[in-house]
Amino acid sequence: MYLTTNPIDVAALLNEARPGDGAVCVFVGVVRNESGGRETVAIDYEAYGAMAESEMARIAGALSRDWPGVRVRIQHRVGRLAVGEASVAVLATAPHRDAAFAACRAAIDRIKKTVPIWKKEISPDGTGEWVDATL
Amino acid sequence: MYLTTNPIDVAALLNEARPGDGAVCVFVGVVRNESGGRETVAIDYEAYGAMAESEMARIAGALSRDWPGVRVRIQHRVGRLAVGEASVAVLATAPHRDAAFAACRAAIDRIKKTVPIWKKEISPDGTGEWVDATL
Amino acid sequence: MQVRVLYFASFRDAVGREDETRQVAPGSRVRQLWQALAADVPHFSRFRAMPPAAVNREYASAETELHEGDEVAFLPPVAGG
Amino acid sequence: MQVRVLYFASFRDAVGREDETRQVAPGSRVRQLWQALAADVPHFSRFRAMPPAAVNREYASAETELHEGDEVAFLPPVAGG
Repeated sequence: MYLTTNPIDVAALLNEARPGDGAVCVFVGVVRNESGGRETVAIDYEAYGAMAESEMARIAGALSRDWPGVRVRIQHRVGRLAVGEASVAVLATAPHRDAAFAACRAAIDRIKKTVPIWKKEISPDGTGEWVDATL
Repeated sequence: MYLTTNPIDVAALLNEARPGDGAVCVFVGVVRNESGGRETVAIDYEAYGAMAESEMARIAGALSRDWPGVRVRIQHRVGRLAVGEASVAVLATAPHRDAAFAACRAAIDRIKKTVPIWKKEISPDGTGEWVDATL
Repeated sequence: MQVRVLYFASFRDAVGREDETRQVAPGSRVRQLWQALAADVPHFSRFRAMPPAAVNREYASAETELHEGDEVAFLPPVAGG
Repeated sequence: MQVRVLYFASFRDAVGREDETRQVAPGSRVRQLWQALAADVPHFSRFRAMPPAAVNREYASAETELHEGDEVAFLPPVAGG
């Protein structure tokens, strides 16, 4: 399971390193208090659940094949998140740091590009706006 | 304090993000079970303590100046570490992920190059060998 | 034949529902389903290009042929992470 | 005048101690201290070049002038991380 409605437990992810792994790179995306100059108090994340799961599995699998010895774990949260909460965590383990950094970076870049998840930024007055909703 | 003899608490480091930070990149170095084909059961890390502290402070400070909005935290453990234990953790927080990844990567690269820390790899028979001790 | 159409995020808000079952001609392609929706939904009629589409939870091209019972979704620009 | 010399890791093993106080001529530079050590310690005598040095916990060049009470260290290749 890549999607979760519960807070992401990054520490639990960190326990995944294996004895041959010398390098762990973790990326955590966190809800910010502003976006494009507009104050934000929360973000609603919504996913096309089944497809998001398979897209994240595809991304993790492709990276493990591209970099020998690399394993990638992804967790993406959905629902309403307050400022400071983690929306996504990517963990890449590898024998050495080059591969760990590269796989972690590639994973988050691909997640943002292809995984069907959307976010609505909530303003202090309670109104919300979908990000990039205008084509 | 950048050096510690206690296990590194990566989860505690992760709580350092501020409300404007949207991106956290963490690198963790972990003791591997082999090095250059030789089996390793532990590593003794030794530091020139006072100088290692000031070098790590210099690295963290320089990166925060180079990338606006970036903060870098570093913890490096010393003493005997078993396979799977974290020897170093670098955390870079930033408004966006480009800076977080770049600062985290630069920090660990600089740490490995300039911080006066040495490691002795311990074999299963209990003997140890300093890494890169031959000039 | 029938396909199930899902709407997410801003598309769901525009259509006013999460999903619907639609009748399409046998042999229809994704593009033809989009054109039918664009004719019905004012918000969609303003789109110059078809948005990304998924058939049975995988990205699909405009030329992908639809089959009875397919789950089809047209996707607003994704914004995960 | 006197300076304090620290040894770490493989250098400490080679010298057999963690530190020592050494007498150097006033105006001595880091390079001269290294040459004196290399004359005393067989392990050091085999080095073709002076290893990286630190004076008072900062990297220093071979030409750095030493002062009474300075803390000097010659550093084996670092291997942190």
